[in-house]
Amino acid sequence: MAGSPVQVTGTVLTTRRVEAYHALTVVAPAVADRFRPGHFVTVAVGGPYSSMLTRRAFAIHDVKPDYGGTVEFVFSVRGPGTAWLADRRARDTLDLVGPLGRPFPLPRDPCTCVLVGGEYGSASLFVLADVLQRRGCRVDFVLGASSADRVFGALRARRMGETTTLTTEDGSLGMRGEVTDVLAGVIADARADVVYACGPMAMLRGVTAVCVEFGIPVQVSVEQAMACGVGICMTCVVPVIAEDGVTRMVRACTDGPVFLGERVRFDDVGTIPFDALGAPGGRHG
Amino acid sequence: MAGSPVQVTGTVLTTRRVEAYHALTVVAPAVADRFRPGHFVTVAVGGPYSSMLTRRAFAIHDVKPDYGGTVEFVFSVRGPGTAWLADRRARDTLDLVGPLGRPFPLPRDPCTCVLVGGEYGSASLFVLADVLQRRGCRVDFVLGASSADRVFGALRARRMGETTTLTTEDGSLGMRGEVTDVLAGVIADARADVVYACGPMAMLRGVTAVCVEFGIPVQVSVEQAMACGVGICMTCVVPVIAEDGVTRMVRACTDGPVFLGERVRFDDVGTIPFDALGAPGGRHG
Amino acid sequence: MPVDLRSYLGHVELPNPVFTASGCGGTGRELAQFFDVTRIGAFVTRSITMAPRAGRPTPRMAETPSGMLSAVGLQGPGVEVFAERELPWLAERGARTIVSIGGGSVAEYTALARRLAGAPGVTAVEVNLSCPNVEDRGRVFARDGSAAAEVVASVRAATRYDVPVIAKLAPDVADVVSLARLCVDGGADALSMINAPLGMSVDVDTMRPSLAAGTGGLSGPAIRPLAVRCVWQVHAALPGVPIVGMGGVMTGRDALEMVLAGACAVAVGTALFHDPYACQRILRELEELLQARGFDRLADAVGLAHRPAGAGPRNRIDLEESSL
Amino acid sequence: MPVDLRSYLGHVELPNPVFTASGCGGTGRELAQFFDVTRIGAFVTRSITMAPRAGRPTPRMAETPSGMLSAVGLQGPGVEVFAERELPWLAERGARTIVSIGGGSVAEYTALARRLAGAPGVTAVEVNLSCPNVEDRGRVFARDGSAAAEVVASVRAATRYDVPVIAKLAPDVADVVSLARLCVDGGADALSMINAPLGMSVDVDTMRPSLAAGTGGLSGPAIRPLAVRCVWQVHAALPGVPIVGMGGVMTGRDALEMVLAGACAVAVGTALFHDPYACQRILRELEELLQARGFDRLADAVGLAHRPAGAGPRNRIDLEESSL
Ligand SMILES: Cc1cc2nc3c(=O)[nH]c(=O)nc-3n(C[C@H](O)[C@H](O)[C@H](O)COP(=O)(O)OP(=O)(O)OC[C@H]3O[C@@H](n4cnc5c(N)ncnc54)[C@H](O)[C@@H]3O)c2cc1C
Ligand SMILES: Cc1cc2nc3c(=O)[nH]c(=O)nc-3n(C[C@H](O)[C@H](O)[C@H](O)COP(=O)(O)OP(=O)(O)OC[C@H]3O[C@@H](n4cnc5c(N)ncnc54)[C@H](O)[C@@H]3O)c2cc1C
Ligand SMILES: Cc1cc2nc3c(=O)[nH]c(=O)nc-3n(C[C@H](O)[C@H](O)[C@H](O)COP(=O)(O)O)c2cc1C
Ligand SMILES: Cc1cc2nc3c(=O)[nH]c(=O)nc-3n(C[C@H](O)[C@H](O)[C@H](O)COP(=O)(O)O)c2cc1C
Ligand code: FES
Ligand code: FES
Repeated sequence: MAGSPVQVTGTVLTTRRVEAYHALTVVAPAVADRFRPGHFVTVAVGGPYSSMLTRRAFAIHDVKPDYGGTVEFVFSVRGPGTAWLADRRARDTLDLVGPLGRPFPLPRDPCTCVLVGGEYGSASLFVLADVLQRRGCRVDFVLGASSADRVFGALRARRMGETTTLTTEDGSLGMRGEVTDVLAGVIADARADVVYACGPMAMLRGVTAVCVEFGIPVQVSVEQAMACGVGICMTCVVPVIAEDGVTRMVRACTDGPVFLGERVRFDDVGTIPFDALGAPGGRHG
Repeated sequence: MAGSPVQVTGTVLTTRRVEAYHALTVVAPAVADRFRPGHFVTVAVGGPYSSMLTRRAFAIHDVKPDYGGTVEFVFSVRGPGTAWLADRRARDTLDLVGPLGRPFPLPRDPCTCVLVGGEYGSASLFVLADVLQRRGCRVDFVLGASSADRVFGALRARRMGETTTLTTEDGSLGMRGEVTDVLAGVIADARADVVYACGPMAMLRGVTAVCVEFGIPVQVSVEQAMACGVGICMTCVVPVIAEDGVTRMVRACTDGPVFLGERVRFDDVGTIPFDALGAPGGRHG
Repeated sequence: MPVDLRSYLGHVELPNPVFTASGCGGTGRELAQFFDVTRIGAFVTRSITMAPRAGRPTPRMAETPSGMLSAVGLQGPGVEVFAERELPWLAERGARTIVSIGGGSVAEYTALARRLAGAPGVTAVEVNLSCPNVEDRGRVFARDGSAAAEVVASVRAATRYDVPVIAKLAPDVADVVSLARLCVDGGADALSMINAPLGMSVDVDTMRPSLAAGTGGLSGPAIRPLAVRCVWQVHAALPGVPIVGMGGVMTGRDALEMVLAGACAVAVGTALFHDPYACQRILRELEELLQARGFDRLADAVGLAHRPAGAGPRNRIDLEESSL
Repeated sequence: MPVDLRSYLGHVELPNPVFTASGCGGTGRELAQFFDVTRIGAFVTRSITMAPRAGRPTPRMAETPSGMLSAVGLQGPGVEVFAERELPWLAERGARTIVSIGGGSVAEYTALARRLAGAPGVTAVEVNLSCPNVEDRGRVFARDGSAAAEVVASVRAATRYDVPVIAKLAPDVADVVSLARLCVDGGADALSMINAPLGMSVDVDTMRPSLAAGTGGLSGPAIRPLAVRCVWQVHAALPGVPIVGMGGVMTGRDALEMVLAGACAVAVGTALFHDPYACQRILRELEELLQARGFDRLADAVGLAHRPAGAGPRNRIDLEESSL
């Protein structure tokens, strides 16, 4: 990571619709400077008299050098916070904190990487692909979503990737099905050394299972409801097996959001596994 | 009153600055239709995700027939609600309820009227003057404020009034002092039959005292913090002596805001007078 | 298909579950300018007292984040004028009127119930237990279970058998469940929750309390989580007792939240100050939400969030009381 | 002229009155990325428990109007790891650390206090009384005055004489003043108010409680009126007892509101989640506001809203407890 996160009030440079998604580009040099692929930002929503107290987290999709440095993120409207964001216009200001989180670890030597994205999860993969390619890596994409308009970045993937495989649940684009249905083939064909994945938890679990079968590492970027994004509220925890073999409830915002897939206990997300450190009636040391 | 109040979502037609004040014109035919001088509107502030729950009350300054009917109100920024309003732009929408309150009673026969306004209180007097003049009344204005930029409508008063007397506390416009310092002279010169007054409570008290000395009626429009504006919350009460001689705590929003000055117990505003109906330990019937 | 919205308070059937909250609907006449008060489930009056009351001095209200403080002090004309002028107006139009009563002693509550027992047009009596007990140095009845139960029992005894008695509780008590239980044991046919908890704000410019009365009741969406919690806890403990849920209900979604937590009816208070059509709007929105979720009857949604956890970790509910 | 911002908890002098609130500032390291934790009055730790705790399942948080619900469940590494790894980090930098402790029994609180009595760098001990008492069917200590007083007394006895013990209270009790009095009688040198009252929300789409734990603590500006009321009432009853005010403090104005109501220090919780610089900003804003009002010393503003009413009707304060 390049330095610690900062809070900035940035001006919205452009807003655009990308199929089912909205994209906002915000002038925020201090965030752009510190950016690494896999970082996210949190955004205050609702304006100065807002009843919405908690910031919303978004993966950084892109940074550009314009105006000293801009940050772009991509989102779909889910509730009132994202609805408010969808109404922002150029020249409005946005209050951002970032860059946050543990970015994607990069391979030391050139290798073959499969990048798997589900829904808006693919947003963070293109800057990653860029860095990987500049390090001499081969990049293959697997992108999926429920329907064609929710597959983010298919064109860019086709431009950048050695191969690009698309899946939709309704078959409106690429193969009918889920990314996990095609992943094994892609890994085998590309002789992949490592997989990077970002998307819904269920997808990450499936992707991890495939990678475990192949015996290759997978870096997953998880999503958990977050109140602070900076590691102080403890609301975003996931059960993760540490190097010492002990399961701990660790923060997705600062210990993650990127974890080694095999260490995340996907089946136990939303519970306290009985064998986690400090579990009720469980292990205490 | 012409029918009951309505709630409308109106489009802002124009915004303008008038010295220390902001003025907003909103398309609201249903409110404009029912308007009588002395009415007010209440406005929802802060947008859809606002933490500000209560509407803000503003006297209607003007109605015009454009776009089926527009309503204009004038305000100064006091706290967060008026700050938000000051940021509205043409084509924004505003949620209004109105027209509300008991309007100014009009004289049956032509007579001479002195209209007294303090600060933004003068905003509601021009449509009143207009109606009075159309009924053949003579209208004289007395407008005052702390400083020149806070005297609202001096030009319009000069154009409409038989005479116009201005006062400012700092002497930056008209006479140095308060409206009550000049009112007796104006009443005497014009041989006024009735006075209408709108402004801060302290001014209304002073104006009423002068009118009582002259033995002429004064209609005062009072201002009280209001949570609902439609008569259901009972937060806006003032002690008023009813026709039966009994003091009751009556609602400024629906029993007023216009009262006969001599009936308002100005000295007891902010208390429950011991002889009010239902006062603690006091009269019960 | 329209949803069957009927709601029951004891044996009394109401056409739908949306009420006004006590003290937030005026006399009914003011709201009648905006909507037909006979179309909502019930009109709940402000708390009626024996003698006329002038209430508290102004300022009586202050805005707070997503809420407001108010201290009206039960201003009203007293039960005689109410029974002669206000109740008949509601009764003539066919509104279902729930009369809220407030007193300073058990005797006063009882006298109020007696006076109302003879008055036509009373659908139910709601006992506002957030009144100071003059015989207990002004401690409010709701903070003392046995005093609350005594009030409820004597109102129940003085009220016609076919008129339900509803006990209204506030959240700022040590244990709302045990208070609810005492009220039900005392004879309450239903419970109403929540009354506004005591709050305060200080004006940092005048450096004085914002309200003349110092403290006031906190209402509006800010308190909805407290209300949902009370409704949930009491419904879990006393699943057979009808609950009127209130506290910050602004939309149909908020009303549905109360219903899923265990309320069979929902009262709308502060929302009316912002939107005088709120009751009708909320009723319409609630019906649409129930329809969209495939409910035929409101009753099927009452308390549904308590259903035994289905599969999947997100459904596991663990109800130890600590918040931390 | 700079304002003298010193604040006193018993005999301990702090350079200024702005603290973090327990459980809202992480270990200190996270916030150190944004501001120097030695520049605020004190850093208050999350509640430390004897054994490591994994806390509650997720979702642990839900947003509510101007507030949030959280149910973290005191996740933490236990007192040993805390004393070996977290406390020294704070102590080395010169931060004033107030260690919050949470237990399930009087014995556990006592053991925690004993363990900390030997640890260097403890400026004060805050006793989180909103923990369920395992010996009383999970009833939280704060809801039972005698249990609360017993905890405070035993912590006081186990703590070094020059380290103040602060009792932390929640608003959802029948009578916060009598609870405060019992804690002070039990030996508390100061009081901290308020902990987050218990709330709940139901997701109307999943038709399930939003939090895995069902209920959670309600924090943020929504509860500020409850906090100001508690601070006001307790300061009125016990004017000599230092109070750390908290609950929805987002700005210097909010901090000043607490101070005028009677708090000599102010803790910042949920605001930090929105603005990680909140403590420093609030401190600066508070100083500016005090300056603008002509105060030389913070101490002169503490409880000022209680001063006997001056002339003028707006200044008359009437403190009967009813909200209506
Ligand atoms: C690290 C990270 C990266 C993310 N990146 C993206 C992205 O690139 N594009 C995108 O569209 N969304 C992204 N999300 C999800 C996004 O944060 C939520 O969709 C958004 O917060 C919902 O806000 P709302 O007000 O519209 O919905 P509401 O459901 O009303 O939100 C209410 C509260 O819940 C929290 N919340 C609800 N759902 C989520 C969630 N899935 N994750 C985190 N917090 C949640 C919100 O922050 C808020 O506090 C990301 C989440 C995380 C944690
Ligand atoms: C009948 C009537 C007519 C009015 N006409 C005008 C007008 O033409 N121009 C104008 O500038 N102002 C007018 N006011 C005052 C105006 O309503 C307040 O200035 C405004 O509500 C302040 O809102 P705020 O958010 O800026 O301030 P805040 O002080 O933050 O308001 C907080 C709360 O207090 C209430 N409040 C505060 N002060 C007043 C007040 N004086 N009167 C009523 N409510 C108050 C607000 O409605 C709100 O609920 C009128 C008030 C009334 C009652
Ligand atoms: C201005 C006002 C007056 C109230 N008067 C009464 C009353 O007379 N009796 C009563 O039981 N509750 C009274 N309440 C409490 C409400 O009925 C309701 O319980 C509370 O406000 C919470 O609901 P809300 O958030 O929808 O307003 C009053 C509330 C307000 C805001
Ligand atoms: C996520 C979270 C965790 C908390 N953890 C603790 C805790 O461990 N011990 C404690 O005494 N209070 C805890 N609290 C309560 C806060 O210290 C504070 O009393 C409360 O949140 C009100 O202040 P606020 O509105 O500024 O957040 C926690 C609050 C939150 C939101
Ligand atoms: S979101 Fe607060 S610790 Fe992760
Ligand atoms: S403002 Fe509600 S009754 Fe007047």
